[in-house]
Amino acid sequence: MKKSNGLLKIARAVLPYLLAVVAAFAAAGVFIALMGFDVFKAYGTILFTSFRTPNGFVQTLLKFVPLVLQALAFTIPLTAGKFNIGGEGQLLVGATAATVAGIVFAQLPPILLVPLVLLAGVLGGALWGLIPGWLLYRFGINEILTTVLLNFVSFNLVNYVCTGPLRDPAAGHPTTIAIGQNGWLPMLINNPPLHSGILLAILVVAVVYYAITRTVSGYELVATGANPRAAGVFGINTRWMFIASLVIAGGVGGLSGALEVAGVQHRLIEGMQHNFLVLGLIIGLIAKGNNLAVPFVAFFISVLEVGASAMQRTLMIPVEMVFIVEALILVFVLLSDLVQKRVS
Amino acid sequence: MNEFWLTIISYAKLILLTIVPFVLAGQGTMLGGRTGIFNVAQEGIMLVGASVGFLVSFLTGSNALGMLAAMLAGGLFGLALAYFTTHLRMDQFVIGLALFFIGVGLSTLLPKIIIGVTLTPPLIPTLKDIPIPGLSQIPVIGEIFFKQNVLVYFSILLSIGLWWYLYRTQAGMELRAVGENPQAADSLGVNVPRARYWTAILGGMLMGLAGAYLPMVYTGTFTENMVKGRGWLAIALTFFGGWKPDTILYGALFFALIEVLAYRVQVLGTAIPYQFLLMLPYLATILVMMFSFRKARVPAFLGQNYDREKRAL
Amino acid sequence: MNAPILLHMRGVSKAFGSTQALQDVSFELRQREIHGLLGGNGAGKTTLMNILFGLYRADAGEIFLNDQPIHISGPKDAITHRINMVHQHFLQVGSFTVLENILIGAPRKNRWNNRYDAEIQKIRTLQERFGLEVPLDALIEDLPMGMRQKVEILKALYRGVQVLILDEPTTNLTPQEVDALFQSLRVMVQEGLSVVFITHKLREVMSVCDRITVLRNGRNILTLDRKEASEEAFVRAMVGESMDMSRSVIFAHAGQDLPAPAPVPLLRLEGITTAPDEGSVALKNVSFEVREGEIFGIAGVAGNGQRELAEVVMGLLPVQAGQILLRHQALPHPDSRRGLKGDFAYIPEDRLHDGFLPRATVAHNLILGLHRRPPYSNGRVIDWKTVHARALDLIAQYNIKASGPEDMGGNLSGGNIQRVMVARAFSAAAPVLVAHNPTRGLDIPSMDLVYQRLLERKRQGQATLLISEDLDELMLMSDRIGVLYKGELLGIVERPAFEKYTIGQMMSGIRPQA
Amino acid sequence: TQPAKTYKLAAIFPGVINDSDYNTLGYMGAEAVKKDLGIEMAYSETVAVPDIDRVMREYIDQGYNIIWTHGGQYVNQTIELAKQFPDVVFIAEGDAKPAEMPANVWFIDRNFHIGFYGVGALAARITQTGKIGYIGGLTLPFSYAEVHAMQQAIKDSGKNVELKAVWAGDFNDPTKARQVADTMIAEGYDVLVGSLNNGMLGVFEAAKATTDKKILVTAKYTDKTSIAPDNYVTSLLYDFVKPMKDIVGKIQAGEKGGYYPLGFDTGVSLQTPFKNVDPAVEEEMKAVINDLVSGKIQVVKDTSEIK
Ligand SMILES: Nc1ncnc2c1ncn2[C@@H]1O[C@H](COP(=O)(O)OP(=O)(O)OP(=O)(O)O)[C@@H](O)[C@H]1O
Ligand SMILES: Nc1ncnc2c1ncn2[C@@H]1O[C@H](COP(=O)(O)OP(=O)(O)OP(=O)(O)O)[C@@H](O)[C@H]1O
Ligand SMILES: [Mg+2]
Ligand SMILES: [Mg+2]
Repeated sequence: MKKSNGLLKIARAVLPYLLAVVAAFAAAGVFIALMGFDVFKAYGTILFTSFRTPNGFVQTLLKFVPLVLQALAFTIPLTAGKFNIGGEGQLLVGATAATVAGIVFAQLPPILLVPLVLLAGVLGGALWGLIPGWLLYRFGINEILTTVLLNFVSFNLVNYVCTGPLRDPAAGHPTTIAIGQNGWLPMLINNPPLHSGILLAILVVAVVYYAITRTVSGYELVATGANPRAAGVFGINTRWMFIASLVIAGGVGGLSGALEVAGVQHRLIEGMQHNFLVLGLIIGLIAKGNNLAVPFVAFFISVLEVGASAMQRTLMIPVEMVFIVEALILVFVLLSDLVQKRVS
Repeated sequence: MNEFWLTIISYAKLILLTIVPFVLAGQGTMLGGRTGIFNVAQEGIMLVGASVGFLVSFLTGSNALGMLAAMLAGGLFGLALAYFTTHLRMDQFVIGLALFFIGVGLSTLLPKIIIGVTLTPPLIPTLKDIPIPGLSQIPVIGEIFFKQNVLVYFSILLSIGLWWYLYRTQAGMELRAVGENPQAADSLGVNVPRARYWTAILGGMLMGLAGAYLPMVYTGTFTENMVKGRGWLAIALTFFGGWKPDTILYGALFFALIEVLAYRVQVLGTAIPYQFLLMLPYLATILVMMFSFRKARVPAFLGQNYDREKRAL
Repeated sequence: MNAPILLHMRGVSKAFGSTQALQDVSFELRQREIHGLLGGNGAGKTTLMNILFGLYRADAGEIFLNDQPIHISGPKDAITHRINMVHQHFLQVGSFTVLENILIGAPRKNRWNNRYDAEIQKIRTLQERFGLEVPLDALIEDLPMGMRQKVEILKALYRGVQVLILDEPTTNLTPQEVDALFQSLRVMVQEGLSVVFITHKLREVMSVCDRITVLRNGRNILTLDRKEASEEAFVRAMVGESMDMSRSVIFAHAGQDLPAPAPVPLLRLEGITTAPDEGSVALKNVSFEVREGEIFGIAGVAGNGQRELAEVVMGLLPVQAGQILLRHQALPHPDSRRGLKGDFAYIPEDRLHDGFLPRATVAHNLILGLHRRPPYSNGRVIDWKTVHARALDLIAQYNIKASGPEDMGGNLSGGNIQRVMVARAFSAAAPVLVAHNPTRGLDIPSMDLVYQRLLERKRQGQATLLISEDLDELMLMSDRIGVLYKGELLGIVERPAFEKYTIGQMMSGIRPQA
Repeated sequence: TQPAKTYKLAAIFPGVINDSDYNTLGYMGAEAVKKDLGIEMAYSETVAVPDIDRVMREYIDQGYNIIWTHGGQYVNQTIELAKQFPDVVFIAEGDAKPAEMPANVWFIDRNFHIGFYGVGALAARITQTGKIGYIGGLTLPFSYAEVHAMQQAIKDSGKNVELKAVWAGDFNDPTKARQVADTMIAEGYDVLVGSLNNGMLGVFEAAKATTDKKILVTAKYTDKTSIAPDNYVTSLLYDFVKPMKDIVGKIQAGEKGGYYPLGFDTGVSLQTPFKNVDPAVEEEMKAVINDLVSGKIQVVKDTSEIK
């Protein structure tokens, strides 16, 4: 009895998502067909590339790591009612800090250097989250603006570091030299390469979920998001909650950067943030800020992303198509909310 | 005329050239905000405007049509925002972000589909300066203000017009009332949804035009992601412009000044690494907000949705 | 005098989600009459008139004006039929001037300028005719409530009205101001207007209205001529048979035989003075004490420092001078954590903004402020099992209409939200309770429940600071009543020396001559 | 000795193949290999830095055994992957021979600086105001090398002209490039040497928009006459057809790796005849170019920072 109820609950939660996904694919399918492509082949590629080959799957997991972290960097402050649009800035500054640490202390043994590199990344990102937090706390400046603007600052910062003393002369592109081998994340699989960062990412997901749903601070974060004024009247230091959530989010964003450095690139490269921010936002919004849903949505989006480039390669369908599918999914998920409201 | 004046003139012209996208997008944001609609999709809408504006004028060979198309595209985004927020009452930021994503995607998708692979860059003729007969003869002033392209004139006249409308007419007063307290306006027979729709749509159109400005004046072509954060800067500008047409214009001038000076410093040579000069517009924006943000009088209902039968929770 | 029927609403029904706000209600209004619309909270009074004014759309029902069926799809239509409404919560733009507020939406020949000379003339004449003096170029947000109400009436008159609806117009007025208002109402009726007068205060109705209609739970119970009816009849009609009067505090007039408080001061304010800043009244040298087992009432017209007083006691608002003592211990100040520490419980005035989490569950709401202490948590981790159990318990005790502890706050009704506030405050079992309008938005039975709980506290020797705009409530429950005027404590009266008009005088700033 | 195995080429481009610029050149190179050598070819556009490793592996999964990454941002990961797949051949691009070079990697060194000596020599001869502006994207080693090469050329020309290098911060932001160019024009620079990709379009627009004086512009990679006929002078033409055919040919012949420097002998050339330049200068330049090609002029590759 009870169990079936639980299942029913889950079904209720998942169904709208499925419908939204179907609707989005249908809508985009019309478009793709009009462009004169084979819709089914396209979707086949998009959905199954991740599962055809071991490499495909590993690559999906590798995408999943930064995406899930970027999504959390968005949803954690969202719990307190704040919008962090600065994930990529936090990723880049985190990556920068991690790289510098990894190069400067290249000689340290792995047991020290790996944690050091990751820690540096977390701190760098946290700093980049602290600035908007402080500007909000001290001057009440809208965090949406400051987080976005700091992204653009971070781009130039990366360019500076990549063309400065740490630059890699061989690459005709803003890139630093590699960090010390000892700073590279241990591999779970060597070929195709799966670095241990994924375990860390999953751990972070679990911790964030536990902290927000079970702890007192988590409760206060939720209360702050639900109504800051009331939370404040009843003793919760909401402005502190805002700062803390942005700093933690920054740390998570920074970690995503550090993992890219220590696990994949082994160096700072201009453009390494790619479109992680926007995908992170989409994931967070599709998950409606629910930290439990985030990892699942993130995995799904990773599948789409990996499938997308395969589709572009094999069918020559522009990748943007998939981006639009993702945006459509978001819109339809939002609409499904309304439908539910109307029905109940 | 001596060297000095020539330099002054050319920089003044550059500044006016630079304010346009900020003014257009800023006024568009302000307009929607005046009825409580907070559009955060500027970046996406401007990209679509740039993309569509370029494509249409490339295909038809007419910049006018291009700008029109850009405004239509932007208007559609404004309409969508108004519909989802005013009609379906969905969260403005979420919808805004969704529209931003769609805009980014479409802007690069469209040229790929429509133009495809060409081995010479698709180019459109950029807007020519239109000297105002008579006025343009005035020394210095004439050179600076009356030898500009049509959009420079338009953005300045637009700012003045909006100011007059909002603060010197009853219609404008009622519009502001909607953004301050829609229920009060509604209870006095003002059509709140209509106000929200048209301001959101017109706002979107202005953003679309702001985007089209880049290929039409600066580059003659569309390139991926060419708005490069100007949309977000426009929002910031609107805040420290205090959501007023006149101050937004001044704010834009300040922006442009920073940008132009940042480049000048680099050209004149300096020890500061250029990356830091390129950060200046963003840092200056934040700096200005530190002192202006609290004071900025934001429309009281900004970002909220009005439902006649729903009491504010 | 049976004047012809001007307006007739027939068979009006309206539902909001699950609540049936109105069920087949009919209502008729004669020419030149003041018609009282009486009923408890949530009875449907506002809804009915909002429908007449076009703010809400009726699910069923029709409206006749001079026997002509009319269709009202929005306030615009109502205004064109010269029907106008003064709302319970004034609908005004604070940052606009009085003039602008009056002219919003007013038809003009040329809407493309702002030269309002003609309009100003018209308003001036109206002001003289009905004695509604207000500075036209003042900003609304700078005006006291009484003034703002005049603006609201001016808005109606300016558009030319034959039916004027006033929704609980006396909430924010002193008894004196009330009399003045009633005066101008009579003038209006002589001038040929008809007035609908919404309230749940019986005495007011009896004093001005020609006829009275009573609503209860969205049905109209009866309509009577004032002359041919007794107070009891209306009370019955309002309350219904449902309620058991014998245990009732309200009808047992329990006030008289309350256990006298012990002479031991528990909470003490000494010379509290706060900084004046825009939008709030500064407290000026406020001193008083609340004793064990005492209910200390604070009377005053809304916006005379009540909110500030409550916030100072809760440690939210910093003070310029003075101190607060609990059991003779001076408390650190300001200290927003005061509630968290367990000595203070708080029912805020503005439940929606200051007390409630619409986007969190009922359970979340019920532990707000208690969430750091046992039994709900050990200070680090929340024990949701216990929370859930307690929540179920409270929902039952205070008959909060919700689908369960996991129900979203936003789905609750105002009254039920208030019940949550009350349940939370009482379950804290704190020695000191600051209760600001604790029964606002509650129907009479629930009101009674609150009063019973207050008396329980009293018996347990806890102290209560009861701040209320409802003088009847204060006189019923309090041992002593202090009157706030412009942030000053003008005086303290002791039961049984309560007398409505002397307190009313203090509320309007006249000091009692010692 | 064993029968020549069949090769499949996968080309990976950082941008869109229709940029009529660096990516288009790459695309034409890949096409040529396909047509002239009859080798199966597939390509991916706008591959972002984080995706490069994945895309290369996907191609290898599909049996492609020549992987060409057409951009400096890929060089490190290409070499990393080469170590893992010894029997796949990789073609990487950069501006200096990498420290380690697995046996199965062909490295294309783009040597931009050599051509820029010619550009510098030309610019020095055509400026009226004596102020030459170099507009780069980012301060990369090759950009510095280009500027130093121009300085060397200006010195050799014995002309007293000033060379100023500025950076748009992005090779592909025409708007920024336009604003930089506008500023330089305002400061009296009349010859603008562009070392940009999409950004170039902004420089041309700035020149076109200047009516009161004549602004001359040189570009890079492809013929850009059509963009600004009245301001365009020349372009440092690059070509990947010959290099790619050479390399793939060698691969087929069993040469799995090597170093392939680009130069005048591999299709790099200063586009002639120059536009908007008087014949006298054209003549002088012929000599310079001959000395360059013949190697009589040795261009120093100096990647030190520009003060
Ligand atoms: N906008 C609304 N949304 C949802 N429910 C509403 C709304 N307005 C009124 N209701 C419900 O309709 C019923 C009647 O409410 P109404 O405001 O008319 O009561 P009232 O008699 O005016 O009470 P009060 O004395 O508190 O003003 C109540 O249950 C109320 O909750
Ligand atoms: N802001 C709102 N938006 C939508 N529905 C609301 C809103 N407020 C209340 N409701 C719905 O209207 C119903 C009654 O709300 P309201 O607060 O007016 O009840 P009430 O009559 O004041 O409560 P009570 O009768 O217990 O005093 C509730 O069931 C609630 O679901
Ligand atoms: Mg109610
Ligand atoms: Mg009411």
